[in-house]
Amino acid sequence: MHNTCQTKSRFCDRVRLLGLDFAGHPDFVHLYLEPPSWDYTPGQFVMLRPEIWVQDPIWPRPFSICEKTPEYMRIFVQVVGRGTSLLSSAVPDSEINMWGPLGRGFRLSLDKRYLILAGGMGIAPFVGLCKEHPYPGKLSLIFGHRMDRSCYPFDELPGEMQRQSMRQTNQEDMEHFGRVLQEQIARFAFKGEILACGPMPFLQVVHKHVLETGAPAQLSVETRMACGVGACLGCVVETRSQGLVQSCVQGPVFDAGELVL
Amino acid sequence: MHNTCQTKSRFCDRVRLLGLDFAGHPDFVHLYLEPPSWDYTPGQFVMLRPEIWVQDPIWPRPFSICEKTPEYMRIFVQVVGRGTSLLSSAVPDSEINMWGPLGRGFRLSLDKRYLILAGGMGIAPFVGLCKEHPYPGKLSLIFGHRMDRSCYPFDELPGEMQRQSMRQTNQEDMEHFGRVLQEQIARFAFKGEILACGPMPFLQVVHKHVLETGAPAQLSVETRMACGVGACLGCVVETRSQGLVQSCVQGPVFDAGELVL
Amino acid sequence: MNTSVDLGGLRLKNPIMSASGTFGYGLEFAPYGDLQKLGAIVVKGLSLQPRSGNPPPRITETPCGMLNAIGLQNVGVEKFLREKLPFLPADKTPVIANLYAQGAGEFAELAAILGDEPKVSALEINISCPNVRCGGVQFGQDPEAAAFVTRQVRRACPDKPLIIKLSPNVTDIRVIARSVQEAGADIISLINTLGGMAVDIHSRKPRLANTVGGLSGPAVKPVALKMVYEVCGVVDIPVIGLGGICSARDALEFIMVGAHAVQIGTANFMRPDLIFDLVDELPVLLAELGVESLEKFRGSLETA
Amino acid sequence: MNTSVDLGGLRLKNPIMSASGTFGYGLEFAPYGDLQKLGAIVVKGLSLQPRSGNPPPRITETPCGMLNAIGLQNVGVEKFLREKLPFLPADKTPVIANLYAQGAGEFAELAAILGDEPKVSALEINISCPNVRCGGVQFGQDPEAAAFVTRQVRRACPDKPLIIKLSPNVTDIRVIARSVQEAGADIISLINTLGGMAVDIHSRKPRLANTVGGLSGPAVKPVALKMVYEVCGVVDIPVIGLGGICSARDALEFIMVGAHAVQIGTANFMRPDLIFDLVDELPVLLAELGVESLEKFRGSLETA
Ligand SMILES: Cc1cc2nc3c(=O)[nH]c(=O)nc-3n(C[C@H](O)[C@H](O)[C@H](O)COP(=O)(O)OP(=O)(O)OC[C@H]3O[C@@H](n4cnc5c(N)ncnc54)[C@H](O)[C@@H]3O)c2cc1C
Ligand SMILES: Cc1cc2nc3c(=O)[nH]c(=O)nc-3n(C[C@H](O)[C@H](O)[C@H](O)COP(=O)(O)OP(=O)(O)OC[C@H]3O[C@@H](n4cnc5c(N)ncnc54)[C@H](O)[C@@H]3O)c2cc1C
Ligand SMILES: Cc1cc2nc3c(=O)[nH]c(=O)nc-3n(C[C@H](O)[C@H](O)[C@H](O)COP(=O)(O)O)c2cc1C
Ligand SMILES: Cc1cc2nc3c(=O)[nH]c(=O)nc-3n(C[C@H](O)[C@H](O)[C@H](O)COP(=O)(O)O)c2cc1C
Ligand code: FES
Ligand code: FES
Repeated sequence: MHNTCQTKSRFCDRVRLLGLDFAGHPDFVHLYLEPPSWDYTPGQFVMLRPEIWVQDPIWPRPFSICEKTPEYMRIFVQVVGRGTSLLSSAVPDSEINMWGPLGRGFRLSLDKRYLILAGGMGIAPFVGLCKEHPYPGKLSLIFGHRMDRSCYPFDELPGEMQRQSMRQTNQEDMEHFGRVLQEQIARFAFKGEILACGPMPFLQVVHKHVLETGAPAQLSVETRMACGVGACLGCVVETRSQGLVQSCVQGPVFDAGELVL
Repeated sequence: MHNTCQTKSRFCDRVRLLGLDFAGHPDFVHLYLEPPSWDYTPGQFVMLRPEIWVQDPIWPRPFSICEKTPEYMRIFVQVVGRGTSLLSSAVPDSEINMWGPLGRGFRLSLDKRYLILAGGMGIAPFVGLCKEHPYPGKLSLIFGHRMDRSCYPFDELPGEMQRQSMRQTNQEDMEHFGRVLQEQIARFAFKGEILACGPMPFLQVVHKHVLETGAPAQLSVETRMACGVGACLGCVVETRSQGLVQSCVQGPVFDAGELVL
Repeated sequence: MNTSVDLGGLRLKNPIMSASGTFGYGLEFAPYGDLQKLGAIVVKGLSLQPRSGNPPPRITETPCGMLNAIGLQNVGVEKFLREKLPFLPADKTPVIANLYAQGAGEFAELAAILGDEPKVSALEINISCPNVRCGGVQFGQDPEAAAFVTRQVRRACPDKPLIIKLSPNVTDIRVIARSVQEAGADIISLINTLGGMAVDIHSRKPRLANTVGGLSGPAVKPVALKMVYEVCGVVDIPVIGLGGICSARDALEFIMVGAHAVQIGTANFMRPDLIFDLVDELPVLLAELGVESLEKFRGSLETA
Repeated sequence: MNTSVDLGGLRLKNPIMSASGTFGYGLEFAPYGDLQKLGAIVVKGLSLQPRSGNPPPRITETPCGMLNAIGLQNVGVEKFLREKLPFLPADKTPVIANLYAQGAGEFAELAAILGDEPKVSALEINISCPNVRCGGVQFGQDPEAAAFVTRQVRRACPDKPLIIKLSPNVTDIRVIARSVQEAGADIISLINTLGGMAVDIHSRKPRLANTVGGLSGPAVKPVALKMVYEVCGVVDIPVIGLGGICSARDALEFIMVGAHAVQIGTANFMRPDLIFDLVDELPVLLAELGVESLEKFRGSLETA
């Protein structure tokens, strides 16, 4: 690793950007970073802040750990604003401050069946999960997306999985997708556990239906984060038992029953 | 030109960075930009502000026009701070806002002899001047520099010129250089006109000696500039006849007799 | 899209104005765009006598902003009327004179001179410049003094719209705003610069010869937006918002919290044709937002 | 290089402290550096009872800065003493409690509780938080109220160094500073956040659920530096400077205008090990400047 601050800290590295890979669309990019020394649980995330940002933007940006191999750490980014735009035009070999693995990932047991519900960029944390799972046959995925499927790392998921993708380009599609989610959640219900990640409106639909059916589910939520380490209190979400809690520490993955969305 | 705002303005272009050429040292770089439609007088300058700067740094940066050909406009930059550092790591094909030609350049007549005194980056405005001069034999140059001569565009100046370069690496060298300047100014005095550009301590030495001898001289001064167009009143220098005047409009080249340094 | 606005007697074809001191006398920007496009041109602060301002260095860059201590260098009102005003397209775009004086009497004298000038559409009174030791900031930081100056100027120039420009360096901007409204201001503009300072640890000197200066640019936008929002909530007269505006989006933010118009200051230094582009971009952005008129958008912020 | 400082009874091994609310209870940063390296640890503002704070969104980014309206969410003083303080290296690095209350009586009650705790080295009184409607900002904006709170806390906790943290949202910070010095403050820290606001023209909503918030980060550094400079000129007690400090250079700027120590706030979010690096970089930079001791550098600004 180019430069690591292991002596003074467990988790903060200045890593080199090995390369960028655009998924056929300028707004979707895979960042390949020098792999850190630590291991992670799918659903955990890192904070990234390129050295070159100096003082603007001031905050780092949180990203799910998409995949980690001995060669690289991969982050899948959609350009939505200034920070992601700057990241997508980062220069190979430039240095990025990265700290992690942050938060709580998905609690998994290898003998359980999982129904994975991913909306758009919500697919990111499941890439490593599915590819590293020893029995991908136990995993089913329903993937809703707005842009062409080729923008997302869908096709690289193990063929043994049961995978279904659906594109939503308008309100009608969204409603249809909502019904599919409802049906599938009801059908799967207690056969295993549901894992979900995606934008808030998507999560709210999933949340509603898992609570209705009582199906066990873990949901990963996205909030605005300044620090990622539990210090700024900016990233709070409402929980049933503890009120407002920092999702960077107690989340981003929560039991559906705990969350108030 | 990639994108020009000629319809709405005479002088502000968004030009493409054609390429960068490091002069064998990471702190000295030649920027090659799409050539603008206008012509210029040596000593005039442009303001540069890359699109990617967004809001920080807030100001553009002033640079002498080093050379202009039908293929490119060339700016010679020394990295001294944040803005020049960002410019030196700009990506080819990126877009830079450029306005100019700004200020007053050197008043030249082709039949006159000139003694050019350049300190460090003060060589920049003289590159085009010397290379385009039809009778370079009429030009003499004394060039003082701190870094290795190869960092500067000295060797590319026309061979017909009388050129002398001297390196200063310590206080003693500086004092010696000061004496050389004094001698040369006294010797040249009324044979033609003196043109000078360089850092303030250098200009102050030149100024002192040209005033002493009464030799006609034009000096180019550098001041902090925010706008380059005469609006911010930040760049003022003191003159004998008009008090504080904007050097971006009335300068950067002034008659030595006018300046209070 | 109709983007015209009526600021209590001062009609603008669009809400984009230049901010005083950042647009020279207007003419400096003529090579970069058509001055007639602008909603209004506010010129550099004018005083009775020419002023040479503070010694340099007068400006320094700060994170997302800048400090200035120009000290109100200007050609003086006479020379402005003789050498600058005749060349401005005053019949097409309102020209607004920004006034600086060291006392209420001097303000009144200036206002009387400019009030007689048909090519000047309105007066903006700078009671908030922090860069002049005597006068200046005191007026803007005390509600009584601000009201006093306002009344004097009002009396000296009863016929032209009167803009009072407020200082953000106060505990409660609403108190000052109400005070100048009661004293007869037609329009309020805010914010002027925030007091600030920068130093160089190598030379051990301040970065401005004047030691302290005024902070402007994007860095101050959140402060400006809050103050404009607060003032719009307590006065009935139109408010002009400024402070860090760099884009059509920024401009609409100020209008959404209640401003009638906006001024572009430090952003003019980022690119001399930026203000002209904003005039074009504003209606496009409004259309994108699905807004029918500027009027409808103004003050449309929804708070809980 | 000796970088230790004596803040009127509070001795620090170096002048780098964390700023309240940006460093959690300190423990959050333990994975990223050695807490014992720091000059002092100032923890998140504590209140008598636990507080759940404001609804989200509570933070938003601004040019070179951020706005927050956390609303002083904290575990309450009891839980802090029980669950956080025992795990901090209080014998190696002073732990400073930051106090928030809605009235002077409550402040005194809190001060009495924390004053009895040997592992707390000093109290910092936040009379300047703009995010709580009742109490908070009023104390910090009025010299009488600020003095009143200071006296109450002083009486309740006579034995520990007392830091009063000032609000920048005032017309003249010097008046408040002098007032709290006279009322018995041992140390003054400033600045807290500047009042600010951000809005979203698409949703037409404020970017913070609380509508307004506090601005911090590099954007406010020039404002902070000026106020620290001004306060150092009028008080005799040590001053802790903060506001936008991101580097050793920034820290030395505050010390050069007169501060004894500095706090690192928003910059902790840029990189969780930044504050630890600053502790190492400070003496290196001082040596580069040819300075023999921090003491000699303090207040060494040369003005005309
Ligand atoms: C735990 C976690 C994991 C994430 N994983 C990924 C990932 O794997 N890939 C990916 O592309 N994105 C991911 N995100 C979202 C990503 O952090 C934001 O898209 C990014 O911070 C936006 O930065 P920006 O500067 O481009 O946008 P900005 O200019 O800051 O904002 C643009 C828009 O995005 C919204 N936004 C900004 N930050 C966030 C945020 N933290 N969460 C939600 N919305 C935000 C803003 O409100 C605004 O509407 C994740 C977020 C979290 C909290
Ligand atoms: C008319 C004119 C022509 C110039 N021509 C050239 C040129 O051809 N090539 C070249 O490399 N440089 C030239 N300069 C200087 C160049 O503009 C500065 O080096 C540059 O603006 C520094 O920007 P920065 O962000 O890197 O430095 P900053 O971080 O802003 O400052 C670093 C140091 O440079 C000083 N500085 C900053 N701006 C200026 C300025 N405008 N003038 C003098 N000192 C400054 C600062 O005080 C500081 O000490 C010229 C300046 C002027 C006014
Ligand atoms: C260089 C400079 C000069 C200024 N001169 C004046 C002035 O003469 N009169 C005045 O009322 N305001 C003056 N101002 C303040 C601006 O008009 C404006 O209120 C302030 O800069 C905030 O807006 P901005 O952030 O958009 O620049 C000046 C500002 C700058 C940067
Ligand atoms: C998220 C956040 C929370 C804060 N909470 C507190 C607090 O609880 N008590 C307090 O006195 N100041 C609090 N502050 C103010 C900081 O301590 C500091 O005064 C301010 O942010 C300016 O410094 P900076 O620019 O270095 O951040 C908070 C600031 C931020 C950004
Ligand atoms: S992101 Fe700062 S507490 Fe969670
Ligand atoms: S740089 Fe603005 S007036 Fe000269």
